[in-house]
Amino acid sequence: MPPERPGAVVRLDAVLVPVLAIATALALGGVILWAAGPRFEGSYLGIGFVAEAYLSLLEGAFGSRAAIVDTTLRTVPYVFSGLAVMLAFRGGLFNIGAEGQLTVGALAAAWAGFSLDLPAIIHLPVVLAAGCLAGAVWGGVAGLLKARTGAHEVITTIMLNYIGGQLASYLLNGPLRDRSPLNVIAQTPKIAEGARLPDLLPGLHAGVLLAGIVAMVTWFIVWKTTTGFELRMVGANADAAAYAGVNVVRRMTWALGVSGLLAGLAGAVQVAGVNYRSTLGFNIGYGFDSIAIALLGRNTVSGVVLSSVLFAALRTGATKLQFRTQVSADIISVIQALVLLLVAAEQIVRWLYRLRAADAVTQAPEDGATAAIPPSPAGGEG
Amino acid sequence: MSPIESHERTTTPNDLRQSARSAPIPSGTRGTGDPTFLLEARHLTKRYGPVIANRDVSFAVRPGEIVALLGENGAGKSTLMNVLYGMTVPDAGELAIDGKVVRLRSPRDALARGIGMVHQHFMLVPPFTVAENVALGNEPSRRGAIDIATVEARVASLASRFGIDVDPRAIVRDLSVGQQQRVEIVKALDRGARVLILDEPTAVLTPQEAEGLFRVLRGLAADGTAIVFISHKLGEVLSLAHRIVVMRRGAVVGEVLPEDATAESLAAMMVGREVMLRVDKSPSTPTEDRIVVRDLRVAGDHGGVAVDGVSFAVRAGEIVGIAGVQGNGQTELVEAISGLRPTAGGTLSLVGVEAHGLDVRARSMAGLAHVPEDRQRHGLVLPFSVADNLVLNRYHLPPLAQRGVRQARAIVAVARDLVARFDIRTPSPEVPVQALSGGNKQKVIIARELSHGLRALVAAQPTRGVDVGSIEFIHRSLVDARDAGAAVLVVSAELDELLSIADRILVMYRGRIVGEVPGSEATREGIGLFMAGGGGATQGSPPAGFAREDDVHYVN
Amino acid sequence: MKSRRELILALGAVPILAACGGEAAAPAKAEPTKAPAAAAPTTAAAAPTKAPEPTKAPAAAAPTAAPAKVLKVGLVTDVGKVDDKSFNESAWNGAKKGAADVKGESKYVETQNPNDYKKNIQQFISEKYDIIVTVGFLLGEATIEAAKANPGIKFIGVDQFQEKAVENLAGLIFEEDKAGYMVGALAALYSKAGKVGAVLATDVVPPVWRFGEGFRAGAKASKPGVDIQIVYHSDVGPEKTFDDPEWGKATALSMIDKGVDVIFGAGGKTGNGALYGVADRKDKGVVAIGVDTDQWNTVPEAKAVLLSSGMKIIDQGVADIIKAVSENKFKGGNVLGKVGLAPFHDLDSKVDAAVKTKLEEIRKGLDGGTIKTDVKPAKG
Amino acid sequence: MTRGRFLFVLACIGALVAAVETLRSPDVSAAVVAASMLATTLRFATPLTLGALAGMFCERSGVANIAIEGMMLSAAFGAFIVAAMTRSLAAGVVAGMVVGATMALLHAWLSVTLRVDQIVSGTVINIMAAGVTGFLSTEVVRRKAIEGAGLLPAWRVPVLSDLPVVGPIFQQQPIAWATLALVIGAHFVLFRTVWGLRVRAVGELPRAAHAAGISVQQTRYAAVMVGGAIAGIGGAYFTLEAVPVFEPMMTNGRGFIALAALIFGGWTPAGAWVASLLFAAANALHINAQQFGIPVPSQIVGMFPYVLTIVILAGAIGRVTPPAAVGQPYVPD
Repeated sequence: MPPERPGAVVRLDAVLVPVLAIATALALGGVILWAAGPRFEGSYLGIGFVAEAYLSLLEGAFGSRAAIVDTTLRTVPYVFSGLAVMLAFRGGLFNIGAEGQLTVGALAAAWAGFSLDLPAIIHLPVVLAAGCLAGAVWGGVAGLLKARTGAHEVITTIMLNYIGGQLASYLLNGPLRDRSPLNVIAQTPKIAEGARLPDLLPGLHAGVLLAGIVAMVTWFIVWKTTTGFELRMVGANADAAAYAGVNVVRRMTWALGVSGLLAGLAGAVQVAGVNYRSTLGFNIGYGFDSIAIALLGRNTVSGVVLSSVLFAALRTGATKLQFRTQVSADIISVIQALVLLLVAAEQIVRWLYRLRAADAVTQAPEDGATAAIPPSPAGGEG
Repeated sequence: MSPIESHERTTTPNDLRQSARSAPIPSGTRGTGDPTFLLEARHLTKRYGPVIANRDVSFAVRPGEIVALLGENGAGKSTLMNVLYGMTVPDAGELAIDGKVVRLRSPRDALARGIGMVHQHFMLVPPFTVAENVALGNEPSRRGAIDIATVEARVASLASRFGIDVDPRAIVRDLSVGQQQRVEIVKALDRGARVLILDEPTAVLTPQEAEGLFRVLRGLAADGTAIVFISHKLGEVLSLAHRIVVMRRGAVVGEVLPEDATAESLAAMMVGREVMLRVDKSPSTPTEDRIVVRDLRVAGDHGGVAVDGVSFAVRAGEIVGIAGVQGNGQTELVEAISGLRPTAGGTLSLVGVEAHGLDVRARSMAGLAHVPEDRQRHGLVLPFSVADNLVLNRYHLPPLAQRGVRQARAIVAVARDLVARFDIRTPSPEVPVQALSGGNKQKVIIARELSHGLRALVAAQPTRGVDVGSIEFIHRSLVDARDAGAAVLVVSAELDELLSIADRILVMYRGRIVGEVPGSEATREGIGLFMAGGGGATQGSPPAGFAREDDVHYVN
Repeated sequence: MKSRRELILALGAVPILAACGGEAAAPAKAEPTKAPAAAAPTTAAAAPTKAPEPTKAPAAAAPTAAPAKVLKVGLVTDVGKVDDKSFNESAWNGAKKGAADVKGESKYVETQNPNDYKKNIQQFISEKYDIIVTVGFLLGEATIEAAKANPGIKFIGVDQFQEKAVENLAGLIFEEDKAGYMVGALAALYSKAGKVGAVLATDVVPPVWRFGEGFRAGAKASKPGVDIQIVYHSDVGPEKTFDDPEWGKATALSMIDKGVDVIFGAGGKTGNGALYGVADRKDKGVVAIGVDTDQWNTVPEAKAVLLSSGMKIIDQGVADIIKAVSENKFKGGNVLGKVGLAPFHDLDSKVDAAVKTKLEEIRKGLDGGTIKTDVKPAKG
Repeated sequence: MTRGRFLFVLACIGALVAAVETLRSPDVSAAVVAASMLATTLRFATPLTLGALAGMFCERSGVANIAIEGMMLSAAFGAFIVAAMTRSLAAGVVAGMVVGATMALLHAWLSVTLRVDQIVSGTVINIMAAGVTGFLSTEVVRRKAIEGAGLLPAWRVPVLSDLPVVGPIFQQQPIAWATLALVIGAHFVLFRTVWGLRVRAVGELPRAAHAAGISVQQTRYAAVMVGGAIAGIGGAYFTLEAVPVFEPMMTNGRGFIALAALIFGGWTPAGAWVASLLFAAANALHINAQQFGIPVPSQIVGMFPYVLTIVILAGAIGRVTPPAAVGQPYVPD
């Protein structure tokens, strides 16, 4: 088990490995692009094609003001859902259910946005709170089941994703559907003007600010408060936490509940800042992406934020890459999978680059004492 | 012993037993190359990071010989044994079987060469039957399917031959600890073990069960099996072994024949100096009741009653020890008192307050401290810093936290103070506690628990796996806590520990208190009788029907 | 290419293409513009002779437009691929053809996630494309928004009905209910067992629902008492409902087990699955009807059992609008595309003349407004 | 699977059939409906059962597998493309198994050798399978205009398949038959063979298996790869038995329903099969009810397997116990 507070050497290492993982994944992606490109036409080797592909990816993500705005907008929900997964990880829990929590969060936020008639100053907070609450319930159910019955949260959150999808399908075709005769889509009506996030800059809603604030608050809670201390204690050694007087049942439920809250907030911010409504099928793919983001970010807040930017940039730039090269945008998923693979199995990266392993604190097994503490799901480097 | 013979013996182990040897056991030697050695370790060294677990260890055993490997917890016995069994590959040195150097890369290699092992933590798959467990790794099959009937027959035959009572079709999960140990022995014999290594086999047994085990082992030895018996209990080593090898701090420090040794001389070899048997302390002056248990009942992990109507009181200013073989309900009792485990009946009051409904935190706030039995699992959060571990029970209180926000400066200040007061050897309070040695880890716990508003203390196995220096320090701390007016309840499997520090000793057997002895009058023998469920001459009477129950399980 | 010729030849023989214009059945009151010249109702007489060989088409189109610069046509798919054998593919074919006809160039971007609609459209805007085709009603909102913000660019929204006409946006819409009605009529008239079935993607998606309910209405009207089995794949979300051929096949087989002998498969790959299912039981004399395009061309595995397809002529509709742009005849608003039945191909001989006559009557009735499908634009 | 849960399942299936029977239209005989529902159920159950068996071998050895979906999807693609290239369906099935086993090898390498968290490893495989098959189906299948090699022909049981009503049940395609054989085979392998005993031991208490001379790593590799090969057959089902094409994401979440079936069935082959049948029967009911014009709450049908799995996990209808060591990498020493 790696120490929580790494020394300076390890900290450098914690940055180096993800960076090398990303570089390696991009290199491998380049090989795939090269293979898919027009490499055998005349003397053309196709290297230029790969370069063009990546340049267009970069340009698509950061090449213009609009591109930067788009990348930023995409970063926002990733930050929330990535933090959601990270927070659960810190509590030793694996939240695969960000997608379902995000879905119900969006539903609740949209409902609060179109059905309530409130003054603007409280309507927006109510909308966001509704999303948080719904997400918290969806995550909290898994937490409660884990804490009370031992039902593994990985399984229950997967199942809750599907149940959330069906719930959305039911609500968006039934009670919450936009009944205007012109609407033919399974979606809610648009939310009230007062319930929308204001724009900071043209096209860039205030959710960006919120994401920054929430990231800082999350950092503060996890690392500076007693609650966060309990969370990390439960994550590192639930038995010791119970012994130290932590109510483990409550803390686990809390962890998945707050994790769900953050994911629900992601959904609510998309509703209040981007779509202004909840539409069936708009929340696909966040679940697995957020796991990748949390892992790539080493379960640290700053890591999550940076990884979110990376994933958002990949997704944003994909359009231009596809447009320029007419290569399937699935290449982005391949690159993401490679990044995740190399971050998760960092031995590969270390082996590739001959990095010295972080000084693992090894110790002799003590007679009579079984150090049979199962590893926490995520490598818990600070 | 020629290689061919050795091969044959490996495949048909019973040959050897049938030609049971009765030759006198040759006297011990640490020299190498003796052709009569069945298994020999030469100059083994094994390191774990900076820790040297085995340093140039040489060790050997002959057929039909019972060799005891004696040493304290942490002396390197388990590492040596793991090397002998192929579970650990040594950094240096070699193993020889029948005089030939072998490399054991896995237990499979060891088993193939006739080395069997009974682990302290049983290697039995709970949902499997006895026969399936015995078969595992050496399964006979017929037309693709396991021929379990053959294994059942083999188990039955081995069992009857060595007087071991096991039902081959029983599910292991349902067996008692003693029975499971027998399954382990049968398993090893079934694999054709010529060398049987037993790791602390009596730790989980009553003295009577242990005596039964010894009979089995003597029978096996008479039959030609070489037995390596790992223990830190002097008495059983003296009574059982033909030869005693003593280890200390990873190295072999001596080798003696039992007839040349006394308990005192062995102890001196083990610890490197005379053991201070009694902690220097004044007579206790108990005052009011702090921990009062009345007719307490607690459920065990797998249903069943672990604590079955226990009543006692611990007063301020005294140390009460609870003796007993592990697994007689002590763990559950301690967990019930500390609030980790719900009670199933009876009452419990702490510091004058009815504890029912109070959670761990509330009890802790009321002044109850708890040194847990398993410090790795319960006592410490290994990846956290020493400082965080030193405040694990008070992190939420001012000045360590203000309105839910932790105060780093205050935490470090407290930590520095405790590190100094309790002589915790750590480079800084910021390093992860997992970097510390076992004794220093335990000191972290002791420091944390004894350093604040202490009114009652429950300490379970407070010195397990701790070096001698730390043991003295810990014992001193417990007595000091008593003298400062705390009620101290010490649960220990080490009788000597209780004899040296407790003012009163209660003995637990099968979930009940079966005897109480004042510390000053206690003897090993008297308490040992209680521990075995036998009536005591001093006081108290055995629970009704204990004798009958006792003999239901094992027929030796 | 071969397909088009055959299609049109067949139309000559069996003029059952319902090219519905005018006020007939637009979902709401807005007035659809008539499809531009080339999209005018194909008549029995005109079609075979005028059908241009596509290879020659550019030559014919060039003199009319002769644009100074190359017209750039961009297409954004709905979630899916341009080779989906369904509406994305059809629209892409139309865009390619339309661009080729006017010597322009065409490019596509495949959408991977609904959140990318805006961005993918934006890609073509920033590359200064002249015409942007967006496929699928889910892109409607994003397309309107983009059109309003970029008045200099012409937009074509396939399956996108517009409440208020946007000047530079042509919403190419189809009356799937009428196509479904004709399919239903064909199925009911053809069925010997008196049992017809439809295997559809989710009823949450309006065009699918209109196909299904049109099918019901058409079958019921043409042969009262016919057993109509309609099964929607609504138990999965919209992201999966079009991509589940295994389900489509199993559903078709379940219908065949119960004696259904004509099955309409509508709903992307899920509908294709139904065609595969029917092909699997071809020894039983069961036939299938495809959807969107003439699936005799796109699902070769089902050729032998494919009776017809309920078509939305997306490709021609898109190509025609592109042509209109090049000729400066573009007009915003709803443009009603043509729907109709594809030729019977291999099974032509098995369809009675009486059935063909009856279908032609129905086409005229739908066209002229004397037959109403009474299908609402969307469920609920 | 406990007796109580088994009876619960039987009751569910009975209720499903009864529901259709009572509400069906008068001109279709009850026997026809029952036979048709059974046929549909068996068909839907095939990939679920295969997926669940795949997960079972994996998890019984102590390696959690949430990557059944990814393994099946990549195998579906591999089977399709090899069959199309070689024009041999048998080669396609073999290729499916090889691809499935290869993905499993990756899973084993990551989670057994490198000790990457098993859930993370599964996530990697799922994301990678979706990306790679999507990419290749565009860049290879589309660009080279590859056409499928058709479908595996049905195998008919001589006399029974000609019976009027129940005939269709006895004319299943090879993978459907193989699935039934695999359920029995998996049960035999797991509970009656030496290897099965070792797999279970490694999944329950790996140090005991290690101490008994069994290589935990090798056993886990083998079990995970056997599971992967079975998932590969499940993948081949999609492209060689159900439909003659490959479509991106065509497994459509069935790997996760299979996971649910595995859990619901208590990690036993028979249980997983029964659970797969139950979940498949719910889908069959959904289809059949609509055929008879009965409105069905589709979302409820869609939720059914997932809700049931949560209920089971929470211990409401009997309790399931996962293999004790599942999810934990084995660190000898």
